[in-house]
This record gives sequence, structure tokens and C-alpha cells, in this order.
Amino acid sequence: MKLIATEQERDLTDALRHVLTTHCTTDVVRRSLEADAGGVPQDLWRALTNADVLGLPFAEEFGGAGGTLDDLAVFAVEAGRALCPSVVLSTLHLGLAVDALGDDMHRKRLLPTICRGEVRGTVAVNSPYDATDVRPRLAAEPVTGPDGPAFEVNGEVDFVGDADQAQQLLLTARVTTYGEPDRLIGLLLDPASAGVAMTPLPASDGDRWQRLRLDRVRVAGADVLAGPTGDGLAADDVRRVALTIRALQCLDMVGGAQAVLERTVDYTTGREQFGRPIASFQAAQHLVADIHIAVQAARLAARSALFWLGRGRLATRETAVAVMHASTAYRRATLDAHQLHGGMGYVLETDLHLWSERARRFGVLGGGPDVAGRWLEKEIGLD
Amino acid sequence: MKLIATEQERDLTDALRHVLTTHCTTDVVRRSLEADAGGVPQDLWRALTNADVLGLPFAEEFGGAGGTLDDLAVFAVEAGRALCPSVVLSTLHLGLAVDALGDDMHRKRLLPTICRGEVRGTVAVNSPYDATDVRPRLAAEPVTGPDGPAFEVNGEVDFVGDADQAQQLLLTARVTTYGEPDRLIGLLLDPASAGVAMTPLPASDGDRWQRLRLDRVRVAGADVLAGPTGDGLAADDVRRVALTIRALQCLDMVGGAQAVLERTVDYTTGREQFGRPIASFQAAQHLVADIHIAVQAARLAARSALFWLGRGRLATRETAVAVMHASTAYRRATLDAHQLHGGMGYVLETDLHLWSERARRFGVLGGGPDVAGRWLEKEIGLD
Amino acid sequence: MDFELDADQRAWREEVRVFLREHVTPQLRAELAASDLEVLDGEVAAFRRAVGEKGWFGLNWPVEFGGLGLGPIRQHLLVSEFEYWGVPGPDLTVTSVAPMIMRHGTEHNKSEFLPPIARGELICAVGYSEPGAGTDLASLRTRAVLEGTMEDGEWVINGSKIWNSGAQRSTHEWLCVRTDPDAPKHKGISVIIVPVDAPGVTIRPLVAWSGYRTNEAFFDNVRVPATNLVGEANKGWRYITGALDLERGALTNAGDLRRAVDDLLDLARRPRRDGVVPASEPAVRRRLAQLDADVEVAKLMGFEAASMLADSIIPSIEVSTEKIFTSELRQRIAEVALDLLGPDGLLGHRTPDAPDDGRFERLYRIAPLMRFGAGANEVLRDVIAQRGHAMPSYGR
Amino acid sequence: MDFELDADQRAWREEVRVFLREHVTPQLRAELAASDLEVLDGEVAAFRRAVGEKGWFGLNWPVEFGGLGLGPIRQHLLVSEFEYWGVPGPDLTVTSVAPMIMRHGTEHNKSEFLPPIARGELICAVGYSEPGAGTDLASLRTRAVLEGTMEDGEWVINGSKIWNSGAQRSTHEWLCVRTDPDAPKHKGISVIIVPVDAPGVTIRPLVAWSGYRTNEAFFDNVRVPATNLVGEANKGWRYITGALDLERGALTNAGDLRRAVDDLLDLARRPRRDGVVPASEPAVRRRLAQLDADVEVAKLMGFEAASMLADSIIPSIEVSTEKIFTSELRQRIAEVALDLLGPDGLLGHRTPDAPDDGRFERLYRIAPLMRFGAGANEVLRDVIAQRGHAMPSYGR
Repeated sequence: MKLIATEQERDLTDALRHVLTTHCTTDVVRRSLEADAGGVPQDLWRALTNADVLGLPFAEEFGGAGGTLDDLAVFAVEAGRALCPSVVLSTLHLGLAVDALGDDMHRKRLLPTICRGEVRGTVAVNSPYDATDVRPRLAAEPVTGPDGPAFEVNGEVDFVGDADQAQQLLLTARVTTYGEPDRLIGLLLDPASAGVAMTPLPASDGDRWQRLRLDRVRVAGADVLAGPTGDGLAADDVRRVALTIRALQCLDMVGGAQAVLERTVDYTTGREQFGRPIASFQAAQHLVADIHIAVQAARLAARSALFWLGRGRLATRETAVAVMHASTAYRRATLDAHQLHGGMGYVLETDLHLWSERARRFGVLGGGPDVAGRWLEKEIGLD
Repeated sequence: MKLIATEQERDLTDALRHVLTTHCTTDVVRRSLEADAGGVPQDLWRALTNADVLGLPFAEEFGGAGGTLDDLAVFAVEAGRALCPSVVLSTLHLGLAVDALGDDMHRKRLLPTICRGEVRGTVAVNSPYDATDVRPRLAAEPVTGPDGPAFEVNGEVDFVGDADQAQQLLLTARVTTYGEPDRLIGLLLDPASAGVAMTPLPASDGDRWQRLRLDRVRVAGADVLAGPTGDGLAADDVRRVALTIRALQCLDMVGGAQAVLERTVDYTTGREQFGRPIASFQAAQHLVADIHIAVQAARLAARSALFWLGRGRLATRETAVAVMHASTAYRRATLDAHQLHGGMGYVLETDLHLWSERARRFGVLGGGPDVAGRWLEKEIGLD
Repeated sequence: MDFELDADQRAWREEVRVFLREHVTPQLRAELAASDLEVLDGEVAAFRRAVGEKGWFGLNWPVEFGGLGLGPIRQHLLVSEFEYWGVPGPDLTVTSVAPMIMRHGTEHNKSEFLPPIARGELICAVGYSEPGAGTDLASLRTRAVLEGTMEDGEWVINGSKIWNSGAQRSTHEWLCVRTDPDAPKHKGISVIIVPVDAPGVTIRPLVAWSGYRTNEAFFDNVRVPATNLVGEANKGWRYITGALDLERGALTNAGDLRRAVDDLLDLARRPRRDGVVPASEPAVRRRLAQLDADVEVAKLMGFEAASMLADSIIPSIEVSTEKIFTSELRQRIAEVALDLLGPDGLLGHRTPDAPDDGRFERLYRIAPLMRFGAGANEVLRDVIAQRGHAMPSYGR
Repeated sequence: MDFELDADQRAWREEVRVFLREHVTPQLRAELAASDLEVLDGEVAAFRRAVGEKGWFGLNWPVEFGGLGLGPIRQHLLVSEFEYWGVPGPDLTVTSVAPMIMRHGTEHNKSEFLPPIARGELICAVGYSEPGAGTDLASLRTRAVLEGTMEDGEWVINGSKIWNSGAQRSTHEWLCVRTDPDAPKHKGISVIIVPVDAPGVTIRPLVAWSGYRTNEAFFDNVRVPATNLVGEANKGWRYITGALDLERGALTNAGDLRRAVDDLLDLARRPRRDGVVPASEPAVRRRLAQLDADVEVAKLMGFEAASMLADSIIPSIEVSTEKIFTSELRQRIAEVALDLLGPDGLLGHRTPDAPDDGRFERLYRIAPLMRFGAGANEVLRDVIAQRGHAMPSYGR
């Protein structure tokens, strides 16, 4: 990823923006949030699949477009602009997690179905309060079943996004064996499996997380991700997946803040108060300039984080910087956009609140600026 | 003290402002800071004495003007406006401390000389980093001398303001007696006494604190403040003196910030850029409005703190609120004044920096916003 | 007023608290939590009647108009308590509209409108803004034309209003109209009181992000008696700005902020869904302490404004200062809540798993209104600079 | 440029570091600490000569003008390192004046001025602002009148300049003058290069709060050859704004900020005079982490601008953004230092007891200049809104 967009990157941006502008209007976004709508509309899903979005970062041998995390970064920004429904992102996260934590058998089984848009999925491998906290919430016990070795899994996982729409979840569990160190394993799970109970947690934006309760859920050996040597996943590998998701969310926030900035400039330029456009007031201009500066800072920080994550670094420090800037920038952009829109941005029918909700959701999920500040303290040796 | 100034308060304000405008010009302030100037000029000292400033809060029986701490609050604001040299304030603090911590013998001996302007003094009863920390830095050992019981005192005290100009210091020491609890005592000390060594600590504003080193300094029993029962001062009584001084400094900051606000409005109103007064730019107006709001907040908080301290409360919470607001307001006022003045406020000859220096000195001495934040956390049960 | 309440003021506050302890029942709390003020004949209505019976809607009105004449400090203390308890107190009709009628209304206005207002029976929605005009009220275009004489004629009204909050719960509109289209824009404005149930009035709901309902109101050949004109024709701008000043003053009471910080302090000491106690994180403690410091200042600002009113000084710059300070503080409280609660703070208002019933989630959505509404903070900053410090107008 | 330096760029940075390790001697550090740049023929001068010998003053100049032609990214990396080490690198003469001569100067200008600039022998003070005009440069009133012809005549100059920084260390003035008093204010301006030792030039020191010396410069019938005119007469406004853009770009390098935060992190881990280690306080740690996050962003902003220049894009909005961001960050670094050091942070610069020789005490005083200087942040915010987002001018 270059600091300045290359022509190729600009072309990808244009193409993705075209798809989303056409198929992911705010009407579509609103409908996807309605409780009985069944999530993201088929039309959008199909368009994204056709545009290779769901295979963007995956190798061609697994049915992907052969792109990189940098290409996915371009999509993340556009998704943020257009408020792309989160199940699209969650499904991509699932693919990334399988790609990073699974073996070729898992990749071959799952990635092609994701790339073809046949599967919706989601990932819950870290605390929703802190992306660096990958201690598993579930306990898995080795059992032997009719089909060979398997695990029986128990416990609760909170705040699993899009689980109600997913056919495939990736969770983590701890395996405790007497006399051995605990192991961390990944589990591919169909949420419709026996023993899985879901309780919806309605979010402020109308979307629903799920609280998952697993009661003696049987997971077959083929659905277990146990690392290259089979004795468990390295915590830092899981953490890199969690931070990659968080960094992608930062780019989503950058795209969203940018969209809000543009909406606000347009609105204030077209709207007169006291006989002149609101945009001609220096106070309005300085609010816009401050949003511009914050978004620019967030954009660079988020791209830098994803750049390093894409090159195999854990990049906790860069992700911390990205979260601190992106969460703050998006929050300020939306709140000051409300200020500049006045009542016209405050009523639901004018859509601005859709970005405001996304700003606060992505602002804190996996750790907001305070949490990221703690990561950074540790990284620079201040603890 | 009323929330709204009474006529009497306004009269006192006018009178004090008149004295200071006449005798405490910025030229006088600058001269008092020069290393070889010997501190505050006689002329100013005399004018303040004649205006009863040095006796303002003390009872008539001790030669005072019979005023209250509320009256001293009025002076503190005016002193801050005019950047009144700190030895004036230190001498008043000495009087307040003797009044609060001494007995009538001490009051009779010292207060009249302070009220008549014959003595300059200073107080160091708390950590310069934290006004609520009154653990003494000196150790006193009871001895019997030719004139009866006395103490021999050893140790170092850092950052003693105006000690080089003072004839009278009030310090505190710990008395350790085997088998008894430690006692906290006050010491009245002539800095010219044998065994007292001073090392100047030059401050950013050109003024000098002193580091005092006491080596077997003999303090006579009559110069010891040991509380009503003779077995030591209560820590909270000392702390109340320290917080009263801190609250008065908050009012000083309020007065200073107010002066800076007015200078800035005057400057920007008279000065044109791009063919119109700087003051007519909305960005300039909003900086001024923000200073106004911050100063207003600081003023109410500081007055409230002093109100409660004057009525016998320890008022740690109110003082914390005052410090958090006043330190921040003065700092923002001066830094934004520099922004609005541009180069014309940045060269030494235009005086603005005198307030900027005072803002940072009083901003942190005895504890700035971060330290006061810790006090407040404790007060609201967050520790 | 002193920095400390005197014995009378303390006794008054205690009287208010005794009343609230008695009347703020679990049923009232439940109705407010579930429906805000939208249940027209339920617990809120009963509570309002009880307040009316105490005479507290006219608490600050002169005795000659049926008020208690208790003055602005008592009023301030009462409103602070009501806000702290989260129950509706004297509303705009009582605190803004009625004083304007007293000050500028005709004798007919006073006798017709003040008694039912005092009883809590006449409630006004305020019709200022129009679609397309925003904060610039004076550019309003709703027309009223007099047919017949001022004694027995009728005003015929056509136009529309926006942000017509509470119209669905109101009996009347305090409506600003243009009565002289040829006069300069501030000079041809009048205020007319219009029954909401008059033929030709249509109310269309608009739902705000906060969940509150506001409205658009349409006036299509609406006819009201000529005597419903408040005061004199074409002098309405004065009445509007006077009412707005009072409204702004009423908005700056810090009671709800003190309550929000107290609630947040409680919440921060309780475990989240992940078991973590937010207050165990030092950075959270510091941010909470800052909020506490700020809300204490907001309280003092409210005392100051009340003191000035008690001394017959109009606290215009002070009220602008308070309005900016409190509205930005409210937003910061909501932001701190979001940060310390993490995902818990995103659980929706009125959903069972949300901490404190999602009160802080909602506060985040409520807060923006106070920054841009009732005089946008930018406009009020101009006021502080230009009226408070005589800085030159930049020609707005 | 990537988010990561490539092998060539890393090798270049290492070359610069090797140079600095060799030439930044304790003697040079001592002289800078004691006297800034004011010793005219000491360690700083020797260091400058060594930089000149490397050809690094002309690092970014085209080869045809005697430069190394190494491009903006190398330039950026070099300046970042120099700033991090706290030593003077290529100055305004090299980075702003010379490029304008290359772009707009006459052949005579180029041959006369560029070679001595490249050797570090010709150093310009920049004469823009005049007493009473501030940021509004175009209203300048210093006059230059041509006597004789452009070939062998002389300019006669009268007027005065303010904020004429470094004049006491310069050989020449890059002087903006009005050559056509009847033209519109931006159209009658020219730039003339004036030797500081020309008769009639008087330099009067002005001392800033930061301790730095700047100057007023007075021109009383100063005569210089007509050929000292840069480029064409009355086209100076373009040259000035071009040079200012370059100056602003040069100012936004974050090397000094990275160093300041690194130094502050060190300081925070050492006991103060009262024995307390500031970093033991959690609120301090959080503020330091925020500074670290911000300085990392500032570094990326610098990389971005250099990348754009390398792609022949003028980063005008980007440079305004960076300038605001870095200047406000610098002030915040100084504020955090003050708060965490407490009274220690008030001990004066260059006094023995001051921590880190009072570097942060001084930074507090240096920082304001960067906010109002080189385009006040308010003006640059207007630029971002109006040029970056096409918001309408409000008629400045």
C-alpha cells in the first residue's frame, strides 16, 4: 500500500463505490436493520459477490480474487462510506480468520463458499471490550464420538455480531488437559447446531448482537483449528486476526467520517441562514477543517496499521494509534455534523443518524480510544 | 460572599484596582523580577500598606482591617489582574497561616507588623507539587537551650517562594519522640538565622524560588506553633491553610485571565488584517467566547472554594474544582491570547508574556489540574 | 444568593423534596421510562395536576396574575430538584409564554389565557421555525391576515412550522406569523395564540434521533378570533426574543446533569457484562472527576443566573455562557459513559440488557439537540463576543 | 513512498545518521544549548560547512543548478533526522528562496545567487511582514524605485520590515517591496535581494518570549543594482506565496516532535526533585500515550507530503493540515511536560537545576510561534474549508 493512492487503487475505489452507491443506498441500510427484514438484502449480496468483494483478499486457489489485505482496506473505506451492512464485513472476517488460523483443508472447504457468496459467517475470537484480549470464553473437552475425536464445548460468548444471519461461526475455546498447558483452539460452528442457544442483544442502531450459550455442543475434529502442530493456536496469531478486524473497522470509520464530512459540506453550502450559506460562516468552516484534519490523521493511522498487519506484524502499536484517531475522528465528525445540520440532521428521515450510530458502534467495539490508549501505554513501555 | 458582587464588594474592587493600576504597572512588575532589583519596590509596598491590603483579612485587635477571607478574595483577583509581585501575596499567606495555626501570642507579635507593612514573609507548609500533602520535610528535635526549651531543626525544603526577600518564614517540622506518636509543629524562622542556607532556583519567569537547607538550626519555644493543646498541629488545620493559599491563587488566575481577555479584545478590535479588525472574524470571536466561558467557570469555582474555606470547611473538593478550572482557563486564555496577538504579543516588549508566565506558575504550584483531579477522585469516592 | 443556601432556601428545597418523595411513584417512573410524556391521561397527567394544585406552575408569577410570587431563586431550586428527579416541572408555557403575556399582552390576553395556564390546562406548542429557515427565525413566512376589526374580526392564517415540539400534547400554538409583509423582516411579525384543534391545523410527526417526537404543523386557512393576537400587531419579534431568552434560561438548569453524573458514578462502580468494574481503570476515574468538576460549575452558573434575576438583572451573557457550557458538558457525559461502558453502552434504550435501562445510550442521542437548539452554540458564542465584549459584528 | 522505507531509503537514512554521529559533537551540542545559532563563527558554522561539503544544502535541487537532485523523499528523511538530532539543517534560503530563484529568476539571478547559496555562503533573511500588517502580507508598503535602466540602474529602497528573523546571521535580505503603488495590492509587488551590509540598512533586535531574537529592519535610501530584482517586476506575489508554501512544508516535519516525545517519555520515568516518578501516575501515562499516537500520525503526514512532492503533486491542503496538527501538538507536548513535571517544569531554561536543561520549559514558550506564524492556523483552516472543500469565502 502506497501512502498516495496508486492508479490501480483509485480504479478499485471507483468500482467499489459504484457497486455500493447503486446497491447499498441508505434505504437498503435501513431495511437491513429492521428486526424482521432478515438482514442484508439478496440484491446487495449478489452485487457484492459479483464484484468479487467477498473473495477480494483470498488466493485464487481458494476461489478468491487473489488480492491482498491492502485491497480489502480499499473496500473497508468504501463500506464505511456506504454503511455496508455488517454481515458482509463479518463474513469477510470469517474468511480472513480461516485463512490465517486454519489449515489448507479448512481453507479449501470454506473460502470458496465465502468467495461465491454462499455462506454468511462471523467471528468471535476476542473480548468485545478489548481486541487484544483473546482469552477464550468457551471450554472444550476432548471426547470420542462415532466419527472419531471431537470436542464437547460449553460456555457463553457475548456480543456476537450477525450470528442470527450466519451459517458459520468461528469461535475459540480453551482445552484443559491435566498435566499439560492449556491449549487455545478455534471452532467452526454452525449456529443451528444442537446445544447452541442465542439471545438477542438489541443495539442502539437497531441491529442485534447475540449472546451465545453453548451447552454440551459437539464439534467434530474437522471443524477444529488447532494450529500447524495440532497443539493449539498461538495467542498472538489469534490476536493478529483480532487486530486486523479492528484495523479494518478503523478504515470503515475513516470512510464513514469522510462521507459525513462531504454530506455536511454539501448541506451547509446549499442551506442559507441569515441570508447567506451556513458554509460561509467561519465557525462552520473551522468545524469542517477540524473534521478534515481528524479524518486525515485517522486515515493515515488506519492505513499504516493495516499495512503492517498485512505484512505479518502484530502491529499492536499501529492499531492502537489507528483506534485512538479513527474512533475519535468519526465521533467528532458525526457530532459536529449534527451541530452543523441542526434540526435537519436530527430527524430520522434525513439519515445522518445512521452514520452517528455506526460511529459509536465501531468506536468502542473491540476497544475504543481509552482501551487502545492502554495498549499503546504497554507498547511504549509505560506500564 | 454573594454570588453577585455587592456594592461594597464593587467599591473594594474599585479601590484596589486604583491602587494597583497606579503603583503596579507592568514596568514595576518587570523590575521586581530582575535579579538585582531586591524584589518589590518600596513605592508599591507603601501604597498597598496604606490601602490596608496587608491587614485586609485580619482582626482589628491585631492591627488588621477587620475584613474577611472574602475581602482578601477581592484583592486576589485584582492582584492577578495586575500581576502583583508574589512577595505581597506570600506575606499575606504568612499572616493567614499565623492567624490559623498560632496562638494569640503569635498573632499579637506578628500580625501587627504584617499589617503595618514592616515584615515580609512567606509560608512553606505543603509540598510544592501537592497542596494537600502536608507531611513536613524538616525534622525537629527538642533541646534545652539557655532560654528554655527549644528545637533543633534539620532538613531541606524545596521551592520556597520569596524566601530571599522574607524576614519571617513559617515552616513545618516533624518531632519524633520515642514511644509517642510523631508531632507536626510550625516554626517561625528568620531566614538569616545561623544554619540556614539558601540556594536560588531560578524560575522561568525570572523570579527565584529558594531551596532551604537547615543544618542544626535552633528555634526557640516562642517561635513554635504547636496547636491549642501544645501537642502539635492537626494535619487538617495545616492543610486548610495550604488549600486557602491554593484557592487564593485560583482567584489570582481568574483575575489574570480576565485581564488577558480584555487586552486581547482591545488588541484585536484595534488591529486590522485583510482590511477589517481581527475582532470581526468569527474565529477570533469564538476564541474570545471560549476564554470568556472558561474564565466564568473558573471564577465561580474559585469563589465557591474560598467561600467554604472561609467558613471553616476543609473544602478539598471545592478547591479541586477551582484548580481544575482556574489553571486550565488561565493557560488557555494566555495561549489563545498569543494566537490572537500573533507576533505583537510574542515579543517581550509588549508584556503579554508576563501573564503567560504567571499562568503556568500558578497553574502547577501546589498542584495543577492533574493533581487536583486526584484530590477530586478521592473526594467523590473514586479511589 | 450566597454560595450556600440560607435557612429559607433549604426549607424550600426540603418542601419540594417532600412533595417529590410523595408524588414520584414507581408508577410515574415506569410511565416516564416507557413513554416519556406521551401518555396523555396517565401518571404524568396526574403528577402535573398535583403540581398545579400546589400552585407551582405559577410559582414565579406575580401574585396579581394568580402566581405565588416566590421569585427566581425558589423557581431555580424547584426546577433543579424536578430535573434531578427526572420529572416534568414547569414547562415553556409557564416559564416563557406566560411571562410574555403578562409583560406584553392585552388585558383580554391576560384574562383569557393566564388562568388556564396556571391550572396547567392550557399548554402551548411554540411555533417559531419554518421549513427552510432554521435558526434564522426572523425570515418566517407564515402569513396572518386580519378579516374584520380587532374587536370582532378574525385572523386567517396560512403557512407551516417545523420543530413544533409537543404539539401532540398541546392545546394551543404560540404562533409567530408575518402580519406585515412589506415591513423589514423583524418588524412585520406578530404572535397569535391558535387552538390546536382549530379547523385547518394539521400536525405531522417528525421523529428525532433521540426518539422524541417533534412535528411539522400546517396552517391552511385557519381562522382565530382577532383578540387572540398577543399584545400589539407587528411587535412580535420582541415577544419572541424575550420568550427565547427565558427558554434558554430554563434550559440551563444543571439538575439533570448532576443526576446524570451521579448515575454514571454509580454505574462505573458496578461490574459490566464482562465483569470489569469500569472505575477500576484510572483513566476512567480521571474523566469522571472532570465531569464532576464541570457539573459543580454548571450548578454554580445556575445559581448565579437565578441570583441575577432575583436582583432584577437580566443575565443575558451569563445565560448564553451556561447554555454553551451545559450543552457541551451533556455531550461529554454521554461520551464518557459510552467509553467506560464499552459495548454495554451500545445496548439500546429500553432493552432489558442495557445498563440503567439504556439511559446513557439515549443521552448520547439527546445531547446534540441542546447544542444546536434554543440558539445554536455558534450564535451564542457570537453573542458573548459581540454583546459581552463589544467585538464588531461581521455582518450577520 | 510506502508506509515502510525501502532499502534505498533506509540506506540513505543510515548515511545521514552516520554523518550526524560523526559531526554532532559534544562541543556542537554545548554551543547550541548555550547560544542557539547565535555564535557566528563557532561549532554551528563548522557543522554547516560540513553539511555544505556533502552537497546537502542542494540535496533536492536539480543537478543543472549544482544540486544533487535526490528528490523530496530524501530531503524529508534528512530533515527529519537533523531535527531529531536538534541540529540546523537546510534552512529557508536553501529550501524556499533558492527554488523560487530557480523557478522564476533571471539567468543573472541564477548565476549570481545560486552558487553561493549552495556553498552555504549566501544566507537570506526573509523580509515580508511590516509593522502594522501582520499576516496580511499583501498590504506591504516598503517602496523600491528604479533609477536608471534594468541593465545598469539601481533600485532605491525605503521602508521597514518586522519579524525579520535571522537578519543578524544573514548576508542578504529576500525583500518584498512595492514597485507599482498604483496597481491592485497583489499586483505591484516585487522581490529584490539586498545585501544586509548595504548602506542604509539598519537591523534592530526584537526578543521573543521564546528567547529567540528576531528583528525589525529599516531601509533608508538603500541602493542595490537593478539586476538584484528577482525574476520580473510586479510579479513578486507569486514568488512570495510559492516560497511560503515551501516554508510551511519545511516546518511540518515531525522530527523535533518525535524527539520531544521521546525525551519526555525518558523524563517521565526519572524521579522529580520530590522523588516522585511522573510516569507512576496513570493519568500521566495516558496523556503521554496520546502524544505518542499523535506524533506517529504527524510522522505519517510528513511522509505523505513528501510522497506527493515526489509524484509532482503540490500538497497544499495536506501541508495546511500538517501545519495545524503539528503546531497544536507541539503546544500540547509542552503542556503535558509542565503538568507532569510540576514546579520542576518551571525551572528556567539553561539553569542548572532544570530537568533536561529546561528544554520543556522553553518548548512551552516556543510553541505559540508555530500556531500563529507561517500562516496563522485560523487562516489555514479557512484554506482547508475553502480550497479543500469549496466552501464559500466569507469575504476576507
